[in-house]
Amino acid sequence: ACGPTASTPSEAGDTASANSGNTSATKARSLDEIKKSGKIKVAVFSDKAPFGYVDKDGKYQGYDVYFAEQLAKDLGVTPEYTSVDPAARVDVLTSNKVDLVLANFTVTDERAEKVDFAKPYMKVALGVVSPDSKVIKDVNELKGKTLIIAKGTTAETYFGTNYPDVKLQKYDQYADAYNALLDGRGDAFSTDNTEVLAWAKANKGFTVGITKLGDTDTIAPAVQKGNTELLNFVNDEIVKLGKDNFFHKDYQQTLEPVYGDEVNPDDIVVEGGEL
Amino acid sequence: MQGAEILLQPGVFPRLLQGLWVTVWIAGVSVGLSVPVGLLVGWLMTLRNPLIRILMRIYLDFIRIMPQLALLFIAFYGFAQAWGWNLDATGACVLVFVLWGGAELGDLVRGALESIPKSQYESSYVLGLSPWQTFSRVILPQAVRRLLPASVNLATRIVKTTSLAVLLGVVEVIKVGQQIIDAHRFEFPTATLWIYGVIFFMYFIVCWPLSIVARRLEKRWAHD
Amino acid sequence: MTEQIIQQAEPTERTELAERTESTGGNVSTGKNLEIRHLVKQYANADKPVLNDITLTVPAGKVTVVLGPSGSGKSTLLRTVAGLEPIQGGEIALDGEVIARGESGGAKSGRQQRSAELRTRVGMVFQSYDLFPNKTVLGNITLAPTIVQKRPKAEAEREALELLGRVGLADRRDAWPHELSGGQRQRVAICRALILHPEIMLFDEVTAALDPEMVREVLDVIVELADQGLTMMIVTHEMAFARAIADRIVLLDGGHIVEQSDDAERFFTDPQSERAKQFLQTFQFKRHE
Amino acid sequence: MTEQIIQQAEPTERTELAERTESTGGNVSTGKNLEIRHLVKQYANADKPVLNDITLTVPAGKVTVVLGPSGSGKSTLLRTVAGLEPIQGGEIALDGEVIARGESGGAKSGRQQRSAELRTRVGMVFQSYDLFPNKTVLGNITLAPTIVQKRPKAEAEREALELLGRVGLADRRDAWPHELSGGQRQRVAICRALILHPEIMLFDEVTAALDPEMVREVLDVIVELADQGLTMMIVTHEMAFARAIADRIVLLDGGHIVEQSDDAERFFTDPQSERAKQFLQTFQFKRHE
Amino acid sequence: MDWAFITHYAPYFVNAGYMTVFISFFGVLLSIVLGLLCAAVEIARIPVLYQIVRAYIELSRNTPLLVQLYFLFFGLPKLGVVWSAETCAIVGLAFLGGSYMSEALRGGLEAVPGVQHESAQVLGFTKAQAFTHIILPQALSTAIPGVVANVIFLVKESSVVSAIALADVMYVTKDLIGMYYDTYESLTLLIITYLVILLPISIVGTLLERRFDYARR
Ligand SMILES: Nc1ncnc2c1ncn2[C@@H]1O[C@H](COP(=O)(O)OP(=O)(O)OP(=O)(O)O)[C@@H](O)[C@H]1O
Ligand SMILES: Nc1ncnc2c1ncn2[C@@H]1O[C@H](COP(=O)(O)OP(=O)(O)OP(=O)(O)O)[C@@H](O)[C@H]1O
Ligand SMILES: [Mg+2]
Ligand SMILES: [Mg+2]
Repeated sequence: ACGPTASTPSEAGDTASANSGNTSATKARSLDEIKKSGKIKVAVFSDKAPFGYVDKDGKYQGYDVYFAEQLAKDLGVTPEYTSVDPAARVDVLTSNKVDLVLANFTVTDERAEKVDFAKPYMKVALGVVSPDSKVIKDVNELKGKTLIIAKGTTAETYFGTNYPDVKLQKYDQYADAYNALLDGRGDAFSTDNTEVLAWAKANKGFTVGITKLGDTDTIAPAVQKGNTELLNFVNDEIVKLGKDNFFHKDYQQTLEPVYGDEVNPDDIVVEGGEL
Repeated sequence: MQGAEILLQPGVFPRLLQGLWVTVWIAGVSVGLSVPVGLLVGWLMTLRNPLIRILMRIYLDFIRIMPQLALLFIAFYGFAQAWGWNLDATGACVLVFVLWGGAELGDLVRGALESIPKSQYESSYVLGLSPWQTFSRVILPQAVRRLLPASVNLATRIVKTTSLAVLLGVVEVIKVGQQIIDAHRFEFPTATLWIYGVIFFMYFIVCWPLSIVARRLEKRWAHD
Repeated sequence: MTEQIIQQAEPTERTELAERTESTGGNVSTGKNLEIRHLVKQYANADKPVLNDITLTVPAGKVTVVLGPSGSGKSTLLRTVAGLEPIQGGEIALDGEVIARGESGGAKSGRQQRSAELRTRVGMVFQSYDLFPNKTVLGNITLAPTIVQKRPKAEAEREALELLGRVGLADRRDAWPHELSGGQRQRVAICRALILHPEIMLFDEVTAALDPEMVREVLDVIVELADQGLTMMIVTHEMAFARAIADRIVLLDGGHIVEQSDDAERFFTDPQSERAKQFLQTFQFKRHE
Repeated sequence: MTEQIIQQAEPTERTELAERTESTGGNVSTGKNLEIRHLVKQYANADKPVLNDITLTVPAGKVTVVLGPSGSGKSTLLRTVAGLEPIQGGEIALDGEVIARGESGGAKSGRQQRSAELRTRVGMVFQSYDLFPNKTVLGNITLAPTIVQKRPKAEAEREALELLGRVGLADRRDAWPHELSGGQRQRVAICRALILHPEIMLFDEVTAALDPEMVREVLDVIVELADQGLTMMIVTHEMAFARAIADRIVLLDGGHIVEQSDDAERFFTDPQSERAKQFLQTFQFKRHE
Repeated sequence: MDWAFITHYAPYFVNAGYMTVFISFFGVLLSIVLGLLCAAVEIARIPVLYQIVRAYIELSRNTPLLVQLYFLFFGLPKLGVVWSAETCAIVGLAFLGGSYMSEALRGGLEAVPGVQHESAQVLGFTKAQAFTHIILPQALSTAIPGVVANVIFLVKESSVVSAIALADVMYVTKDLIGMYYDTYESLTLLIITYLVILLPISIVGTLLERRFDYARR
């Protein structure tokens, strides 16, 4: 309980629980255990506005966080956030560092082998953003060019397998990747289209030349493999919340201020886990 | 200069300081735990037992030759898989820094103990001091003097190496900086320059006094 | 410096020092012999002994000087007496009491198992400056009396200051060893041994690492102790000093006693053995023109 | 060891060495005086000179021994002659040619500006072992003749081996300095200076850091050089050696010449000044019983 | 242990190893040059330069390489200076290593006893001759252990260049963990690659120390 706190007060207990806790427990916590502890540990992004980020006051915000708050409320506990890198999202579950990942986690076959995904609450395809001066409008234009991506994202696997001629420049964090694009270290940046759309809107001089690339993928919460109790709870929640159009509300709160009216919410939001 | 106002935004500095506190906390705990580990390792290394010698040699050489970042990865990703250790990023950092600091400090302790001239033991014997009196009154105080400057330098290195924690996702000063850069990227496009610059000097301000202390100690005790 | 030493050697002062050692219960000059009988010493990884069948009496109240070429075993002899080396044969007796006995199968390294009390009865000063660098001059001298002999600190300090006065270092009581010259350090080392009131003092080339003036400072202190009748065993290669101070001379070579003499002057002017003649010649020079 | 040195000193060998130095054009014993006139030396950060108005002749082919207590300026005197220290007054002349002249406003630190050729005419051996640790014995001796005097390497090596033979180290030609004893190192250092055929050799306490046996090895070599008439200026505190080797004695104290004498034996037995008497007494011991 | 994975991805580690070696090599080279310059300035006590060198050494020793790299890579472009990641990495390593190397080299030069200079002088050597034949070899001999330790230190430190998107060994490891989640295998390859790079350096360093340790015995 003497762990240090940075910008995120909710993380205060983390180190204590990790150091003193049952060190051999890679087995996920049951729903009861979570309830008893009064806290659910959720991995979110801390630098991927507007999905998961830390605002100017040091509070976690965003589309994913909005959902996490609701889940915790319905479970009768408080959420405890852990900041993750894209590449760490599987490991934080397998090593039981968190109960739940709500970090814009795109469902893929490889990932499904390692973790259990709940029903989707969002859908995306990849988008590519590039400077206005040299807009990339077709994926084939990328051949021989340098494409910035964040490690562990679907963009990485997609381009790695389908377009081996594209030179990938990989960063650990989204913030780094954006900065690299701003500084002209690559010709374009690709990640989920929602994300690049939001970013291009805020950054003058950049355009999303390719808005939809690859298959439409879904984004879903993930739990440790075999943690059916929690998985079922999350699934039930998604279905239940879908009935009140919860995710549209989430969209309005977190995404609309950024996207404005350029994007149709139904292109992004998935209600009740049904595409 | 343009963009520097970011540093004056409400919350920016306090949050950076909070982040710095995490850095200092990890370093402090690691250094604190390294001391007993280092003393133990140092003592083990002076033993004649060949098995202990070989084990200590391997431990020291492995820790020395692996980059600290690689060790962090091994602890963070590897231990969880191999033995099911549930270490969070902060725990992995502390574990690695203690193993590393313990090894380096152990070697310093060994060096200090072995550098005490034999004549010190012999005069103590002739004066009638018991082995324990010899160790506690004569050998240890001298060993500590020889040890201290290098140990303080080691602490500086541990503080610096704490920066790697960000690559495991620990929310320390650099990560906080990145969050701030991200949150202000529309108003302050040049935030990276200023925030990274400030972090650079924050590390400097933590480490520099330690370096000065080490140098003072070295000068003061150079004669024996 | 020279004057001060001469002054120290003045009759009044000498008497005073002699009085002190008696009054504080020191065992100086109370007729306690050191006897070494058939001593054999072999180092752990050596194929032959470095001391072989040494039989020798160090008479109480007298100065025995041990001479011999480098490697002849002088230091080893002193170290076995001090208990710093186990012996493999023979025995060493202090005032009739056997304090070390050799067993042919015994340990070849490590130190002898001696009680703290016994160890304080034999004092020793080494060639290397071996003061404890983490203690002041006073701290060095009072450490053993307070923690080994459990004497009150005040009393130990009083005696330490007295001893420091005798060797001309009263004003350096709070100095650190590194602030002293080599000669000063050796004089402090002598005080550190004397405060325990040893029955016998061993000196192993205590001036070998000193500048000539400092050699003088230290040897003058030893001469004074000799004048007071402290039993001493001295290894030195200062021939003039050896000649002046020795009551008894022992010449070692190759681990054997080659010659011993109760008439030190005669040893120097008319050595009996060929080896002794040869040895003494090493210290004489001749131009050939 | 002792035998070997004695053998070295045998007439036949001495003659040989003398021949060599002549045949190879050495300037040994060709009557070149060193003259020091009104020399003043003050260190940069000192408030008074350490050498004050020193006037002194070091006659060619003779051995001048400089004695004096610690800090009296002996080393400084040798260093000014060797060109290692600038002087602030007076002058130094070698064979009539002025090689150093003091200016009162002149540099107080750094070294004198001397040509390489002039520097090779004055040889010096120091107290500390100063062989080049990165060269073998042979490399140490041949480095200066080959790169300073530009002599052919083969010739330098031939002469180096000859010199090594004289000092009894022919078989150590390929050893590294750290593999040698202190005495051996100093003998190599002497060879290293001799190979340049200096007109005068300066020795500054070359045996102060040595064990007694090694002292003997080195001093024997110096005695032999003296026998061949090499001009030498020697600082030592081995009185027996000084007495045996000196043609001329100079006693320094506090930067002044207190006494000088062309009759070395007389200086030791019947010193003229009070200070000299006092100084010599330092080397005598007396028991008071 | 998934051997197929290991054999398939081993070549990636070979390439990554090249990157690590490439960055380290030039980083080390530059730091030695920088270190020599700084040591020279410090020993000669050249007025203004001396203060600058001292300030540089303090800054370089008391800040982490990662932060130095972030500053170079993300910060400098805001001042209009855009260096490639390779340049940033090499400059960063040199900036860090220069101070460490200068202390090792200065230690070596200062450890040469004064009497060595004096012997050289008395034997008639010029300053330049004395420096090349006598002083420098001894200084290097004393400095070798420190320099070798610094080389190993710098190669190890180079592992953080993955943070600025240089495909070194750490980068590939994190990549593979992030994409395929074969953590165990990736870490094994990571350890092997670093051992292959660093063990030879360490062994050569020990041999050099033995070969040139005449000045310290
Ligand atoms: N710890 C040791 N282990 C093995 N051999 C030793 C040890 N100490 C001394 N020796 C050997 O024992 C012999 C006698 O050594 P000692 O030191 O007693 O000689 P010394 O007469 O004191 O010589 P010096 O005049 O050089 O001091 C030497 O040959 C020496 O090498
Ligand atoms: N480089 C220096 N700078 C300032 N003072 C010095 C320097 N070298 C020597 N001195 C001082 O000059 C005086 C004479 O020193 P020097 O070394 O010539 O004496 P010495 O007769 O050789 O003594 P010793 O017998 O101890 O070698 C001493 O007081 C010494 O402290
Ligand atoms: Mg001895
Ligand atoms: Mg001198």
